[in-house]
Amino acid sequence: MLQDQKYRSTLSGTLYSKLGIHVERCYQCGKCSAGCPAASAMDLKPSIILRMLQVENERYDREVLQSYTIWLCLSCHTCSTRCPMEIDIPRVMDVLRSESLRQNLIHPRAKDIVAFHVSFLNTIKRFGRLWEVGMIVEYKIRTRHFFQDVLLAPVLFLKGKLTVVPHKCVSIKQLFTWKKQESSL
Amino acid sequence: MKEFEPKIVAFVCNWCTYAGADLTGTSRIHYAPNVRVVRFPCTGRIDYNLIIKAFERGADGVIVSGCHPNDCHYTSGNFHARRRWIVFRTLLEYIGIDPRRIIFSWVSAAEGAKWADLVNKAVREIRELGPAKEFINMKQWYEFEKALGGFRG
Amino acid sequence: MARIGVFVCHCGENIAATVDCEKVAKACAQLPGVAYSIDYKYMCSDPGQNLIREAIKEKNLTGVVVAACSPRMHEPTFRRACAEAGLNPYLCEMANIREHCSWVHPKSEETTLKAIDIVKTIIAKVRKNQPLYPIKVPVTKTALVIGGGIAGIQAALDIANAGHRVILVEKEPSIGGHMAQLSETFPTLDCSQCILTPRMVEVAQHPSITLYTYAEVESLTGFIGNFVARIRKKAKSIDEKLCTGCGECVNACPIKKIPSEFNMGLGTRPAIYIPFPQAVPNKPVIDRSRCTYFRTGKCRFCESKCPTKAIRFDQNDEVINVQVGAVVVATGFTVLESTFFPEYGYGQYKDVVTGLQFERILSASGPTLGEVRRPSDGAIPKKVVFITCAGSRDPAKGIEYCSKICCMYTAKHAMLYKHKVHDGQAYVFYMDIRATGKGYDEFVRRAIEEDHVKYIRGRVSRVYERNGKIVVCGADTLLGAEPVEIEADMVVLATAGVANPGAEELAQALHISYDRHRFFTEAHPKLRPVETNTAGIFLAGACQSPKDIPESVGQASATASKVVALFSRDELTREPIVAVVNRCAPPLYSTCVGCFMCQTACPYSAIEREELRTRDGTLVKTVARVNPGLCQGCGTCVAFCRSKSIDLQGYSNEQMYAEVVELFAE
Amino acid sequence: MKQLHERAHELLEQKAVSVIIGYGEGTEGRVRPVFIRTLEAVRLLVWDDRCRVNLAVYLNKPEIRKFGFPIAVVSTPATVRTIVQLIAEHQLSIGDVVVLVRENDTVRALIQKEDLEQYARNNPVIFPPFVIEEIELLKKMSIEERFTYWQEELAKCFKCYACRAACPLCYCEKCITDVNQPQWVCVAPHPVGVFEWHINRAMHLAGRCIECGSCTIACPVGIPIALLTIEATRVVKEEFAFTPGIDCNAPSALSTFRVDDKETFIR
Amino acid sequence: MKFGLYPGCSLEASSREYLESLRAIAPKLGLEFEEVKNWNCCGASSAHAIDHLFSVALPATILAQAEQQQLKDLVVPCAACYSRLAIAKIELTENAKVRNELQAKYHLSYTGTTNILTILDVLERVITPEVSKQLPKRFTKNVVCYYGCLLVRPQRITNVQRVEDPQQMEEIVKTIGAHPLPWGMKTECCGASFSITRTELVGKLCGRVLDDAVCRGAEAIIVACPMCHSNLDMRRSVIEHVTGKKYTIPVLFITQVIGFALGLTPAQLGMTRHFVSTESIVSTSV
Repeated sequence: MLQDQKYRSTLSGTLYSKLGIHVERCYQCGKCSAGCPAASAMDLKPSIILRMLQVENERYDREVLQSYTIWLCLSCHTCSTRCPMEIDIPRVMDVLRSESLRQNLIHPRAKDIVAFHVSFLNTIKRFGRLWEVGMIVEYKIRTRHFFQDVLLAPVLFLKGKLTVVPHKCVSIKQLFTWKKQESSL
Repeated sequence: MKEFEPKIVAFVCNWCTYAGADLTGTSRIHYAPNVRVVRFPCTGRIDYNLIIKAFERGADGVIVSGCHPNDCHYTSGNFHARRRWIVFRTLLEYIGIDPRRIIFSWVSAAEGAKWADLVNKAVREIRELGPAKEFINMKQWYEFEKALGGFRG
Repeated sequence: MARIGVFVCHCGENIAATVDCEKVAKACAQLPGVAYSIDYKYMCSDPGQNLIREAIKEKNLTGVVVAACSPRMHEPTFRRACAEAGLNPYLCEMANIREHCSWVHPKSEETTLKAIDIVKTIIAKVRKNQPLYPIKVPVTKTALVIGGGIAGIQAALDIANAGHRVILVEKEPSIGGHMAQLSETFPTLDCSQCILTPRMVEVAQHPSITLYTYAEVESLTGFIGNFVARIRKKAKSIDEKLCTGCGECVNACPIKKIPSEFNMGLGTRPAIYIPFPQAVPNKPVIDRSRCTYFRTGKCRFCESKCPTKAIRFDQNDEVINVQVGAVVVATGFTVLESTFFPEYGYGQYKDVVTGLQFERILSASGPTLGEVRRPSDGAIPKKVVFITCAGSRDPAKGIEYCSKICCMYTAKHAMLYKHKVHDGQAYVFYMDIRATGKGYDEFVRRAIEEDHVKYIRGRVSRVYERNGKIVVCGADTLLGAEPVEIEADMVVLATAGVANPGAEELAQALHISYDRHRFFTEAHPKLRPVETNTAGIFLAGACQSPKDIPESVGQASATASKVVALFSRDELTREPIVAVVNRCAPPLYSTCVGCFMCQTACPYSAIEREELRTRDGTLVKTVARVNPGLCQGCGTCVAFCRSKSIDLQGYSNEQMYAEVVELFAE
Repeated sequence: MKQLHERAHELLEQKAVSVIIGYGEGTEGRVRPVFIRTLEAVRLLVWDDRCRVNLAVYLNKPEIRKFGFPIAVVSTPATVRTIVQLIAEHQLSIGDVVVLVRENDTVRALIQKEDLEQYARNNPVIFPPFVIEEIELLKKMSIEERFTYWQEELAKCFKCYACRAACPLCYCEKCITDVNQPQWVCVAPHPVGVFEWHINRAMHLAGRCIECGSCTIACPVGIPIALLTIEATRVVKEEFAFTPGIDCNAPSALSTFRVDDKETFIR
Repeated sequence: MKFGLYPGCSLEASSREYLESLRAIAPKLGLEFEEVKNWNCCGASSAHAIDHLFSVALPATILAQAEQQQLKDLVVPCAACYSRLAIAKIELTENAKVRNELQAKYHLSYTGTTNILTILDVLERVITPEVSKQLPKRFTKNVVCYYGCLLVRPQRITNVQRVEDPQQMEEIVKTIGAHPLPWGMKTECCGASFSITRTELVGKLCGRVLDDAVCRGAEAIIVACPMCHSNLDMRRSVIEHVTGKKYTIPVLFITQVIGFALGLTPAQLGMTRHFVSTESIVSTSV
């Protein structure tokens, strides 16, 4: 009983109750951190994130949600493929990201990555499919990274890789109930 | 009116549950007195006919308990028993007898508290179920035959 | 009519405080068949026991019920007391009114009534008790030791030195096992072969030890003290009596490039070979699967070179049956398959080797004669990375256990490497250092502090080749899991120790149990660590779980003492709590119809088939028979028998039935 | 039929079998079992849609066994399953029985293990519609309703043991009902005795019943007793993935186990 | 052989040569495609980063549509799309909770009848030894096959036999005359979706891949994922900036090299759309 109570309130509890992911299984071998392609850029290495989740206290949970790491995860599944304890770390990262988003604890340096995701999803929302031009324009407005990649664009156009008019498919707007979350950004 | 006090027979194995119940005693954990323990060498030895006999003669509930899986003193008696109970339970249910009257458990030699808990819960649950009405009819026949001096054992 | 004596114990205040013992005794006196009923302060005390002894004689009792503590406590005491008074001890039973009654209920009328109920049921049981007599079985004082590694050698020598005959069976051409492959041993760094080979020679020369190498145990029947083992002696294609072990044939063999098992594939051997120079027996065998003559029918070079004409191409396997009284299983372990580590590149890169291969590289008798040279190009590696837990503690790969020996041998490897390559650098990736033996942790500390082996706490994610270097990608979890990349010349994997490939078949042949990793299971993890569930079969060494040398040797000596204790008696007596299949008058002979459901149910393979024949020898039917030497008395068979043809002495159908029914008797 | 006669003739003539158990013309248009020992008697054999009773039961009878093996049996799929199960239970050996089955309008003689098993596998149990109905009916009932159902049905039983005699897998020489030390099953046909008999029958046939329905056909008062053993077999099949009567070497489902058998009901 | 086809967004835009080359080789290999009607984006690589249910809902819509069209085998050439669809399929068939939630929220029903295939699964079936014998040209180059992440991982989804050293692509390119080299980077990550947001990181990761390929003596890198392709091809300047080295090795889609062996022109295969010139490799092959 006591344990159930505890589980409900912490991140590791959420992970276990919702997805059956047992972060307690992690024995800190560090194989995930060792193989992670993005580890060098992360502030907390994946195994440290798991350690912090294991502690189950508010401070560490908050630190995890505020970390840069969760946004840097590429979902390349190198870690989970090699994890001796079979922990689905990319999935953990997914959960941490949506939780970070919900609590608005996004790492300042990750704002542009979030902006990218939002632009991406907004484009899909609008057109049903990805329209790179639309997405990149929105991304640039959101991040004010106006000059990034500007040199690439004309070449892309020339090579027929960017289309001026979006492809459209019948609206899938009914899927966009996540709007509430978006508004909190 | 006095509350219904169920009669419960516990069929237990010598090595785990009997020893566990011994530990309950050594730890002086009190529990309901409604239970009578019958000691078997192993859960594998427990004949379903004995359970039937207990019910016919007036038991309201039966506890069957032995070693946890993989802990059997005889390596696999409890696994065999478990298979038997899976079938036996389903058949009783099929024939219309409430399977909740038979409580299966694994209680190890170290689980003195679990034994007390198991007995108390069993008493509480069987009390709620009331006397084993399915067998009342049979009990009468048994009384009748005993009056004629026909029953053995 | 039964004449049962009931003896109610107060156990000081332990029972009497909540149960009215006098009332219990009085109530019991009224029950049918009870001839005598009395309560007393301390039944287990000498005067208490005397009370029972005298009552048996005076009242001519045919059964005794002691209402006291748990039978698990004092049943042997009271049964002995009965036996002393001339009553068959199995006519005495205990009613547990202490642990199951007085200690768990408050003082009340109800508690006393429950106590009476408990005694009553046991009285009902005792009414149906039969006198039982201990089972006596003779003992064949020869031990079979399976496996000629260090554990098997030790067990064989200990048993033989105690004056008993030993048959030692080894499946390889030589005894010695893995220990013979090792370079030095931790924590003392003494040379493995130097301490082992004298023992091997002792085995070969011991008058009480019969050694069968290149042989395997095919089956084992019988029971403790009376086993029959079927041993297949594979054809060595050599007349061992004539062979002098000169080695001419080995030199003559044209096939030379067979990977040597002894050198873990790092060296080669011919088709006719002696596995290693110190082999015992030091005589060659022909590997028929590789021999040109056996494959093509032509060659016979070895035969032409043999000065004593000892080559026998026409030799057949020989199967022998031996009678033994006890079996020691010491079949050891093996290291994990190479394909297990795709991310570590084992099998892909020549310079990624296993720990056992590295032992051969370090060994003075190895392919490099003790110089550390890497397999790919023979260069001396300047940077060596050791990876522990390669396979162990890895549930994703199916091995969640710790292989126990790797931490130590890796420290040894790193240390020996540093001793041999002074300017080399050794790195060890580890998760935990498990060095829990005498002098072990000191040994590891020495590797770190004196030999400057770099220990990095973290698991390696990947090993790959880049520009002729082997890149090891790990992380240092003590530095915030910062990724660490080392460009190494050689990588040594401390691969998991796993059960032998044939472990399952052997266990089935011996009727012993094994766990899901195919390690053999001991009878009790704490109190019977070297026994199996089958009486008379014992376990030594790494076939039970990975072990280091001192542990294997200790266990081997333990099995030897068990065997010697067993052999110290001419006859074994066993508790008669065994199952029996009934026999009755013709034409039925037995109510058993031979469905043999009991046979599959029996955990001890104690149920045999018996052909019942009439006096003139015609077969009536085949029925089950319980081998009392094997039966342990669980009674699982009894509950299965549809026709109730099998019964368990001491917990018979009649006894259990009486006990249950008595609960509800008015 | 002609093919059967030819086959039977051949078997007897070559002395390949001592007796052929088959169906013959009975009274009122029904068929009855016949035991053919002579060439002349072969003409008595009939084989048509009426021939459904499981003749394997006679293989256990000492009166038939005394003729000596091999014995030929005219078989339905259920008979084949029975024989496979009897072989698995060591009551018969391969070669003891020549099993005559109909396959695509030809008569085939099955003797070998593989043939028997293959035939048994290819011809699984098919319940007649009324049995399925009854099973469904019971499935829908509450436990109290089921209790009443069985109380009413079993009240009819007067323990004639026709079910036992008809069951090809009840071959014990001394039945549990005949054991009197202790008296496991009360002799009298009152509710106690009846209940004990039927629960024992069901438990004894759990994982062994090949679902031929002979017991129900034999019951003179029309109790659908096969439902009990069918249920027992269903549990065994569902929980332990074991089907009786298809493997000549299968150990009994109840005398084996798996470490991971389901144990949701155990505390 | 007829297959359903889900092209996905990239194949219509930034990696259109992939789809073009696939469509070009299809008739020659007896392949027929029926496109999923009115398809939407699968959500890779953003949806799962933000909302799990949504990340299942998007592919579920596609799968439901495919099922309606009775497409038994659905080819998904984009590795990212493949991964999302395959994950969604597993979620939908194994996780009743998600299934019910989607049913309730979005009225999506999917019974799990569609098989989801990678491009390699398809090519493996059609490029038989007979086909290989009749090729007008052979692509006799030393190549390295680059799988990246999502064609092999997670193993639970892809069921790849040797997740650390897959061989599927190697087997295919061997049949058209190429010599696949063993190398160490075939399943390393290219940086994928960080192409826009963390270009530096992508540069570093791709740099390692290119470096190893060049060191091993490869003349071309073969890929089957639009993200891998665009990172390795389009981001060349960033890569060169990060590593300080210059790389001229071209990156080709597997469909392009097959098309080449089938005798199609570089233009037909969309090779002109590449940032890194494919001229050398095309002109020197026979």
